[in-house]
Amino acid sequence: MSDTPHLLSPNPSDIKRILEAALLAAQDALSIAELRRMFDEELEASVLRRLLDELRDDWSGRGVELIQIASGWRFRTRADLQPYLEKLKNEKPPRYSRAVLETLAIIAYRQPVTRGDIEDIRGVSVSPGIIKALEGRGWIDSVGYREVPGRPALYATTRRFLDDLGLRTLAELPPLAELQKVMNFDDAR
Amino acid sequence: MSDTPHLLSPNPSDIKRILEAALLAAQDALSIAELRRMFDEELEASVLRRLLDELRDDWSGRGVELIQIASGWRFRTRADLQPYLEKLKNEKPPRYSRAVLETLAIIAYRQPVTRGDIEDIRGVSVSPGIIKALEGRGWIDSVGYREVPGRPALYATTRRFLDDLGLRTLAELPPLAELQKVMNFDDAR
Amino acid sequence: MSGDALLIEAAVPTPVRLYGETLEKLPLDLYIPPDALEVFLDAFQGPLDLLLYLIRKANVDILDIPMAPLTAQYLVYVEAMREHRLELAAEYLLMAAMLLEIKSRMLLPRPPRESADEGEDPRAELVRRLIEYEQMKAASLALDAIPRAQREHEWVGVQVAERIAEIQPAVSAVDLQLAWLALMRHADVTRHHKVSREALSVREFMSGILRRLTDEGSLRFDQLFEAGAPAAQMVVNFLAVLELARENLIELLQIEAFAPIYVRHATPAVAESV
Repeated sequence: MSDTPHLLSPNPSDIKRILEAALLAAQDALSIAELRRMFDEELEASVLRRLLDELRDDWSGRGVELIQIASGWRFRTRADLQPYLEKLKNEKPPRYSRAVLETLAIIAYRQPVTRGDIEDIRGVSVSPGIIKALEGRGWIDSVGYREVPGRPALYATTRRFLDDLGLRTLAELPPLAELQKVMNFDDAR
Repeated sequence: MSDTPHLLSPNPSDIKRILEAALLAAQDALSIAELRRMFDEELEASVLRRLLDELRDDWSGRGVELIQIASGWRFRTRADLQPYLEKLKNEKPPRYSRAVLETLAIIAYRQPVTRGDIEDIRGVSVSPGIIKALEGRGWIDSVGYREVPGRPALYATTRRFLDDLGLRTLAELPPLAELQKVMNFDDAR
Repeated sequence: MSGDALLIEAAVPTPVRLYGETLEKLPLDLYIPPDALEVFLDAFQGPLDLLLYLIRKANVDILDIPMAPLTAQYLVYVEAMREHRLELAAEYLLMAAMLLEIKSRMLLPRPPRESADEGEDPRAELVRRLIEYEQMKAASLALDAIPRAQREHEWVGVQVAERIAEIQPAVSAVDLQLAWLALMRHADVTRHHKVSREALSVREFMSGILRRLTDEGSLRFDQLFEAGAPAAQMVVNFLAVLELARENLIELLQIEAFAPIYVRHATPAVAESV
C-alpha cells in the first residue's frame, strides 16, 4: 500500500459506507470537520450532515444508535440492551462498606429513622454520601420529617429495596430475636 | 438474589440485535461461551453459531465485517476503507524492519524457539530491541525456558498475534514455501 | 589475525569462474559506489542474506554452489566494507572463514566412503542453512502481506450506553442481619432497640403511612385501613398509627366530636406556637 493512495471520488453510498465504518471504529465522537478530512475536505459540510442524518435513520431500531453529542457524532449501544451487555462483564460486583450496610440495616429494622437516630445507634456520624448512595440505589427514601428543630428527614426502605432483596415484606427480613445464634458468624464477612 | 432485572426470553431477531450490539461494543473478540452468558446460557451454542453466521452474511458488502478469529468473533473495518480511515489517525501504523519480520516469522513457524535458535537461522545476532518490539505489540511472549546452561527463554506467538492477522489458528498461516519454490523465489529487494 | 590471512586471498584478483567461464571483471550489479556501501550493508540482514543475494544474482543452483567464485565475490564485499572501516559484524568474518574452509575441503580428494556422514558434500550444511533462511525470509514477506489490525483494518468498538446500570454491590438480607449484629456487639443498644418480628411489621406500616401522607397531604383515619384486610394486618396498622402518634410523627385531628378523624404529618411545633 502506498503512503498517499490516490482515492477516487466516492459516490454518496460509498461515502455513507465509509462514514459508518469510521464512526463504528472511532474511539471518540467524530466532528464534522474530522469526518470531512477523510474526503480531503471536498465534501460539503451540509452534504455530510444530510448523510449522517440518513445514517442515523438507517440505524433506528437496532441495538446500536448513531447520536450527535457536543463533540460530534458517535455510535452507542442502546440503554435497553444494558442488562445483556452487563452480563458480558466478568467483574465481581463491589461490596458496600460496613458503614453503608449498618446504615441500611438500621433504616430497614428501625424505620422510619432520621440521620440522628442512625448516628445514635452507630455511635459515629453518618456521612451524607452514605444516605445519597442508598437513595441513589432507590432503596431508601425520605417519607417525612420529624418535627424537632432542624426538621430532620425520616428515612424508610422502599418497595424496590424489598424487590431487590427478594422479599415480600419487611417481616421477611431475618428476625433479630434469635440473634445470639448467628453472633458467631459475625466475623465471617 | 440478583440485582439484574428479570429478562424475558428474547426471540431470534432480538437475539441477533443483542449479539450485533454486543459484538460492535466489545473491546475484544467475544467467544461463543461469553456470548451465551448474555442469555443465561439458555441459548444453544449451535443456534448461536447459526445466528452469528447469519449476522456475518447480513454485514457482507458493508464497510465493516464480522470475522471469526482465534479468540472468538469480532467486527473490523474492511481493508479497502483504510486509506480513508488513516486520515483520521494521528499516528501511522508501525512499519516493521526486515529483522523484526524475519524474527517474527521464525517464532511463528518454528515455535517455541530461543533467541539462540533465531540467531542460528538468521545467521546474525538478534538485538533485544527486536524481541521487545514484538512483545510490546503483544504478538509474542515467553512460554518457558530451555533447560540448558543459561536457561534461555522460549518464545511463542500469542492469540493476539492471530487475532491481529485475522487468523483462527496457526495452521492458517501461509504455508512455508516448498524447497522448489524457494529456489525459484526471486528476491524482491 | 586469521581474518587477515584469509582476506589476502580475496585481495589477489583471482580469476572468477562461473560455470566454467572466467569472468574478467565482477558483474555490474556487484559494483557498489563506496558511498553506497553503508546503505548496502544495511540492506543485508547478515552473511546468509548476502550469500543468497550473490547466489540468486548469479542464477546458480543452490544445490550445486560453485564455491570458488562465490567465496571470491563474498570476500570482495567483506574487504570493501573493511577498507571503508564500516562496522562489520563478526558474523561476516565468521562466514568468510567458513566459505574458505568449505572451498578447501572440496579441493581435497574425497576419502573412500565409510559412512554416509563422511561422504557428505562439504557444502551440505551451508546449503541447508541457506535454504532454511531463505524459507523464513519468504515466510516473513508472506506474513507481512497478511492484512493486519491497525494497518489494513481497525477494530470496531462502539461506546456502551451510559453506565446507568453500573454494577451495584449485592446485598442480601443476611448481610443486613449481620450488620445489625455487629452494631449490637459494638454498642450497648440491645436494650433500647429491641426489635421483634412483630415490631418490624409495625415499623413497615409506619413507613407506609408516612409515605402516603407525603403523597396525599392528609387522610381520613379510616382511609388508612384497607377494607377487607386480614384482622392481623388491621391490628398492626393500628399499632403503627399509635406508634407514629406517640413518636410525634403524625397528628390526629378531629374538628368536633363524631366528626371524621384526619391524619397528617406532624406540623412544626415552633411554627404552630408563633
